[in-house]
Amino acid sequence: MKISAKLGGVLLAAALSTTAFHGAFAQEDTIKIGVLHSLSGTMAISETTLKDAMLMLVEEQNKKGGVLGKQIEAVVVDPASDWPLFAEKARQLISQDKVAAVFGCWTSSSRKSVLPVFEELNSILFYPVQYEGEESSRNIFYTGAAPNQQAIPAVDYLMNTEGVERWVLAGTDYVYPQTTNKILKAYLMSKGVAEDDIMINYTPFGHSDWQTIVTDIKNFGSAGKKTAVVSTINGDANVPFYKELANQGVKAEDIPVVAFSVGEEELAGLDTAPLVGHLAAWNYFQSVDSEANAEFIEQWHAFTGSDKRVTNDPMEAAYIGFNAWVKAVEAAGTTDTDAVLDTIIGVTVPNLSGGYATVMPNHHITKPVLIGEIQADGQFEVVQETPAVVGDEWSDYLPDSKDLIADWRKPMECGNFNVATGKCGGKGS
Amino acid sequence: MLIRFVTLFFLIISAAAPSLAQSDPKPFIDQLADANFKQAEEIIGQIAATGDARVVPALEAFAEGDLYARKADDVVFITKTSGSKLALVDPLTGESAGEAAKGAMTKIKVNNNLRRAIRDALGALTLMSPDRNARLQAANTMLAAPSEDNLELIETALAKETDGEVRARMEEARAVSLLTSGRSIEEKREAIERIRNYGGRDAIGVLRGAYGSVDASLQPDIDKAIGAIESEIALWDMAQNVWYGLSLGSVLLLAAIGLAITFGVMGIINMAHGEMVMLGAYSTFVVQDLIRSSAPQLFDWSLAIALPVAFLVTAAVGLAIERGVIRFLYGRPLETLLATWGISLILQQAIRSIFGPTNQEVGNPSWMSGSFALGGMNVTWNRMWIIIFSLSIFFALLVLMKKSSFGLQMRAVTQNRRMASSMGIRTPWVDAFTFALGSGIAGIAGVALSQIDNVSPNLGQSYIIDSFMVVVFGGVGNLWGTLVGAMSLGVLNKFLEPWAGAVLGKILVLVLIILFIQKRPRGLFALKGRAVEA
Amino acid sequence: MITRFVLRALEGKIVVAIGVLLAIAVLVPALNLLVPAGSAFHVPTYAVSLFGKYLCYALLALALDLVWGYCGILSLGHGAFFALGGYAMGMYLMRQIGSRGVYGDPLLPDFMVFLNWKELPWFWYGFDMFPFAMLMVLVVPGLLAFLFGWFAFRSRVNGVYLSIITQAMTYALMLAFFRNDMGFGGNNGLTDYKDILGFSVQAAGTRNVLFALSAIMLALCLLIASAIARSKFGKVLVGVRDAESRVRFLGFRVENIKLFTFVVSAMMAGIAGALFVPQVGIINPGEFAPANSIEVVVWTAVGGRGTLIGPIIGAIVVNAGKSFFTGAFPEFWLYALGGLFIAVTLFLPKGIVGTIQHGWNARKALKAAAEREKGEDTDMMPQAAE
Amino acid sequence: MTTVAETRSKSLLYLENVSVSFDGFKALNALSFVVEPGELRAIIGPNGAGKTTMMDIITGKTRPDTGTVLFEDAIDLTKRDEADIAQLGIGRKFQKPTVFESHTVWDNLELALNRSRGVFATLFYALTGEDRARIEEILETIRLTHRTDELAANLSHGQKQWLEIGMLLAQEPKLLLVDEPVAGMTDAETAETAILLREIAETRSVVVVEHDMGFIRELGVKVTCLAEGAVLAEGSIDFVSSDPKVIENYLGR
Repeated sequence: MKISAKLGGVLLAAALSTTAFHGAFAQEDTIKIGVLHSLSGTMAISETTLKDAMLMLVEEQNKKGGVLGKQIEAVVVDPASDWPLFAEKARQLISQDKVAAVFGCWTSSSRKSVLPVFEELNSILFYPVQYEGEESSRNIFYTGAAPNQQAIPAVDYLMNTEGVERWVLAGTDYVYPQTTNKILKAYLMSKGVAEDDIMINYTPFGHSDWQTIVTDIKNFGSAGKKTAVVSTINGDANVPFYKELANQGVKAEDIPVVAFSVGEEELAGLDTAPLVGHLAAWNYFQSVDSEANAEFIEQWHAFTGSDKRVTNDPMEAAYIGFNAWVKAVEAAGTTDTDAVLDTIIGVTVPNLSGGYATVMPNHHITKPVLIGEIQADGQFEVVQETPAVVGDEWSDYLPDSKDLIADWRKPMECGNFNVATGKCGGKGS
Repeated sequence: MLIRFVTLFFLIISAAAPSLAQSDPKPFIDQLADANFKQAEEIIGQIAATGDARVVPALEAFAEGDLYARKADDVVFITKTSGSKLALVDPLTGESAGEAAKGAMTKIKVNNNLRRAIRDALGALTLMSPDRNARLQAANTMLAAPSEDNLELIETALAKETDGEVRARMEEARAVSLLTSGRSIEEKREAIERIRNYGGRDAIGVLRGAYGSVDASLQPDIDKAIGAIESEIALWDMAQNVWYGLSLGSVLLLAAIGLAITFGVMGIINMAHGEMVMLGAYSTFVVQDLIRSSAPQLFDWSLAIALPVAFLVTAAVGLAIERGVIRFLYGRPLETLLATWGISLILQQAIRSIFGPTNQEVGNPSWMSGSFALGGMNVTWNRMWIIIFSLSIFFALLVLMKKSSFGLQMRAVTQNRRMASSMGIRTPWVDAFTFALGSGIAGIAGVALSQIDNVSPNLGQSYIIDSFMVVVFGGVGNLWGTLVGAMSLGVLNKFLEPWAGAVLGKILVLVLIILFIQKRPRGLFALKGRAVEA
Repeated sequence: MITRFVLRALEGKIVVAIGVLLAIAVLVPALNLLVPAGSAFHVPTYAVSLFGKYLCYALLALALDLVWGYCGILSLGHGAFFALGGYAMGMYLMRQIGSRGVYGDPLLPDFMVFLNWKELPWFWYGFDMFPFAMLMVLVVPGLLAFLFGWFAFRSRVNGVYLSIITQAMTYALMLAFFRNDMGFGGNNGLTDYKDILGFSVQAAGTRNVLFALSAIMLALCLLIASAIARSKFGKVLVGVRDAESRVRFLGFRVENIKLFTFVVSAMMAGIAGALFVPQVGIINPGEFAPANSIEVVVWTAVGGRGTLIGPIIGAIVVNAGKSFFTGAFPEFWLYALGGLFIAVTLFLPKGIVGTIQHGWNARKALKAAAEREKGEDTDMMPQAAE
Repeated sequence: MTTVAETRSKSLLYLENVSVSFDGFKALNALSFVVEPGELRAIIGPNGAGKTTMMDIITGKTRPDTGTVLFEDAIDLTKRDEADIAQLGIGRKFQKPTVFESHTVWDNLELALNRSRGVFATLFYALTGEDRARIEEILETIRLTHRTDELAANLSHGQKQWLEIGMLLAQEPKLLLVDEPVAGMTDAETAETAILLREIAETRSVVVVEHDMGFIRELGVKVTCLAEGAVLAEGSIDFVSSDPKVIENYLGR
């Protein structure tokens, strides 16, 4: 008998606990937003910073009087790098804490896991990380870079400025690198690069023994043609990769490595002196010289209470996303999802590199592409900056998506409109 | 600095060579002030063309990114940061030109291309420097960038050169440049021979590059040379693979050896082992941080200092864990799994709360950085030290276990607790210290691993599984098993990687371990009689 | 014979537990659908899925308890069977999307389209048929368990060695499923499901049905497990756990006994996975992570191994705790969780239920003793029982 | 004087030139040993004489390097594994009493009963009247009727020894190997056990390994003395214990 009572009791407890607690500080006069970043588990290393950045942005906004005259309240939860938990937490934030919008996710897996939740419960997610594209949801705004806002300009730079003819596409074996490399390969070959001048290599997550691969790269590079590495290696594996590069004496002058997932944050774990000249492509660098950025960095250092803490591209993406949301809400005069979805398209807010970011109908934003070289102090020096580029959700270099576009304005309101068939709903057939 | 002036003096004399045009580089240097990358590249060419060796420091500074232009008048200076200001030095004479606020100067940006251009230019300019290393450097640059134009210069230098090694390098440089020049077939044939002798993949690159341009009668020689070099390389690659395997094995050994005690000898399924390694790595970070801030000159000693610190820290934590939790769980190995799992969660989160979740920078001391060539093999110093290090830990531990009285007591207790205690051994303390020892060694391993991997709260997690694999594969409770297990897994992995790829390779290794355990259910070196049972 | 086999299962606690499960199978959906959202008794839809998830975990823990608690095989790879069951279901759900994927490809799931695969890999065939998929939910984990166990038990791998190679198994599978070339969607896994048997997976109705199913399945498996545990076979299992060689010398084929149990348990885990996927809306290689399997062990231990009810309670308590703490103290919940594990191992070595039972038995013994002493005057008994 | 062939054909258990060694150490050295049907045999010998190893070989736990091991002159035991051999009708009692501590006395016996041991047979097994009777009978024999529902864990050392013997009886073996049955028993218990074993021996062959000479005397049966893995002497207790080699090797002066 006892047992059964316990079992029932536990279920009940669970029900209450999850409701009770959040009920606790749900005051009426605040507007709530959700912050959905892993604070534990493998992704905490990258995502915790974004959680702090969001809290800072909220604080700053509240100093300016919040939004719609109400204070903003951030509800922070920890999905613990566990994808199903992301979905659960998203559901909880929306249907229970009644948040107006959610800012979060890092990996594509986490985004894919919450996407159905946001569409079902009709809420808004701002996704601040560069990703493989090939997606456009009515309820998600992609404020990070799409491949055409990062990968392709970087390759162009190497091709034109450094005269690279031979390419190593090295990545962690998951969807973002796979897709990006597919796009890049198609792009390079369209530029007349021979198939055997492209070497593609995949490694497992958190790969830490790079001896063989770095040697392979060196050998591949010793064929007399100018060679470069395009790295889509995922966060954790980068430090050992660069350490191995440095130790095996791969110099940027000989074989430059351009990375899409290595920012100030990752370099913080490295002695960059031997890496000077290796590149990264982002839409923002901490070293960018602009008032907005200076102010932002100052706030950041003040907020974290340490001027060692660096800023990085996803933080800028979060900054843009948050401000865009605030502006849209002000314009709509309400936090109601549909209203905001309407007003936010076309909203333009300053970015941190001295320009402006506009939210496009495909729920991606305009971004300048910056190519930076690693400096001895762990910062990047911008060696090339493009004018703002519109994020291309459906890559033009993948056969199945080149005909697709997304436009969430009325009357089209479609995430996968096929310009060839003139129908909404993918390539059809 | 002195050397540099001597260099200048010497080079002014040598620069009198007729082939080199004479003109004042100063205007060119000042042109850099408002040049974009493309223009800058040309200007560097012109500067080098002056052959005026006084520009060497300027170019070096440019490559370092220390070349600034004064906003007011676009005059270019070599700068050094002195506090908030910049100390200005005349690019040619090297005389001090006062100071300027950072705001008043604009940095002359440099990118990979310019660095490359500068390197080549310097090559040409320092080929006759009295500093042997400078000459060797220059010869290497020329070897890397074959060009007909350098040919005469190299030969002039060769004529003067006395140092054997530099000479050889210059000969090779001459050979590669000669191959693409208009020289006679005989000379080229010698050149091919020389290139073949110095070998290596670059040589193949050069030969292939020249293949089309040379006289048809030479092509057979080139083919022969390439063939010879390739067979040579194949052998060296094999050796290289073994080496990589051993170095991976030594990492596995490091990760596993502490576990070989806490799990292997004591039978505690110690899920917090990885966190001990992590703590070791973080102690290294803390030590280095202190050194950086207080005594930078000691940096090369940081690891030596970190070792005892890491050992003590982790051993202390281990002791606390054993006294606080594990001692209540002897004879219940599965409970130890749960408890230590809980402990590992707590330790991870604790580190996150204290140091933040992001990677911490642990620098490589100079003797741990870079690499050296061993024949056709490239050996990185850090890997070599780690192999040596892991082996020495292993044997030290072996001696401790087999020879010392503590080791004796340890084995006595783990084999027959009750008898040992009845023989007056204070078993609780032996347990405590054994666990502390295991943890401490994990900590030391952390110091070494901090040199090649992330120092982040997840560090431990990435090693725990491999560690268990190694210990079980080697045979629980047998140190030798752990050594052989680690090394063979390492080598196996490295031989699978090239043809299976890193991911598939790892999977195959795991499958092989599973199958192997079927054949030998007690691991490689099965322990007679008592073995850990769960 | 079968009926006796089943009837034997129905012992006090089990009956109650099954009763409770069936009750909530009805009650929770009722409270969700019938009670107006305003009312204090209303169960929000998200909570329904949440409890559904707990129940799946509970079933997984139950499956583990059968091999660990009764047969003494500590599997650190049970997450693998769970995940495989999940993938089988996930593949069915993917095929159901049909041409509603973003690319509108009638046959290929989206991830195949944009990695521009041309045709469906062979192992995806048949998964558009629900019965086949359900069959696979049982067969795939069962088969893996059979092959694995066949070798391992025959060559008498046991103790930590077995535990570690089960871990190796799930780890290898994780790496394999992370590979995009495997054709299971790489690390993104399978997601964005539309409907199951024609009902939208998002619909509250479907969620409630799935919840009810989870509860009923759990009840059913509990029944089976208990029937096994109480049969002579169950006694042999415990024998194997406590004195394997004695069982051998009594003439039992220990390897077959283990194999049977392992396979049954793996299938239960597969069912759990299959019910889990539509409720959480995603399956990805993360489920294979060794850490997950270890957590299952932890739930089981917390609840009390070898008690059948224990693992169920353990799984629910720990996960409810996790849900609560990750929301309430995102920064500190790991301390709480870690602390819980340590506390349980130190203070409740038998787990929650185990400890209660122990107390129960102790009191019975006391009672018996009292009886022997106080021979005839039984009127003392009630007090003694209190 | 009977020929080898005859002894063999009459024998229940027949070992010839059995040798086995564990990394160097010769545990059994060309051991030959015969047990006839219905015989009660005692084996003595110093530690390391190979007594337990011999039992391991008979029960299939260890495989001999060389030599023949025949059961009923037909079945080659070296080819079978423990389960097989147990089902053939060879029961074994360990030195350290091993019973299922978390089961009741009754359940212990029920598990041991010589019934079909397949997975499904046991799954759907139900206690029949005759089985019940059999178990009760055994309980009588091993003097544990009064503790039927007790957990085996709560039995005294001696009682555990008996329970284990009882389990062997339930197995209905043709041959019973008993390893040090009276180790750690009170004198009373020892005497009881002696009687018990003799009772048992009436219906089947029993081989007892024991150190306790007093106990051996009580049994009063043919004794085999092993040393260094081979038979040292064989015969009545008085004959053996007067044998100089035995005194030298085992009893000591």
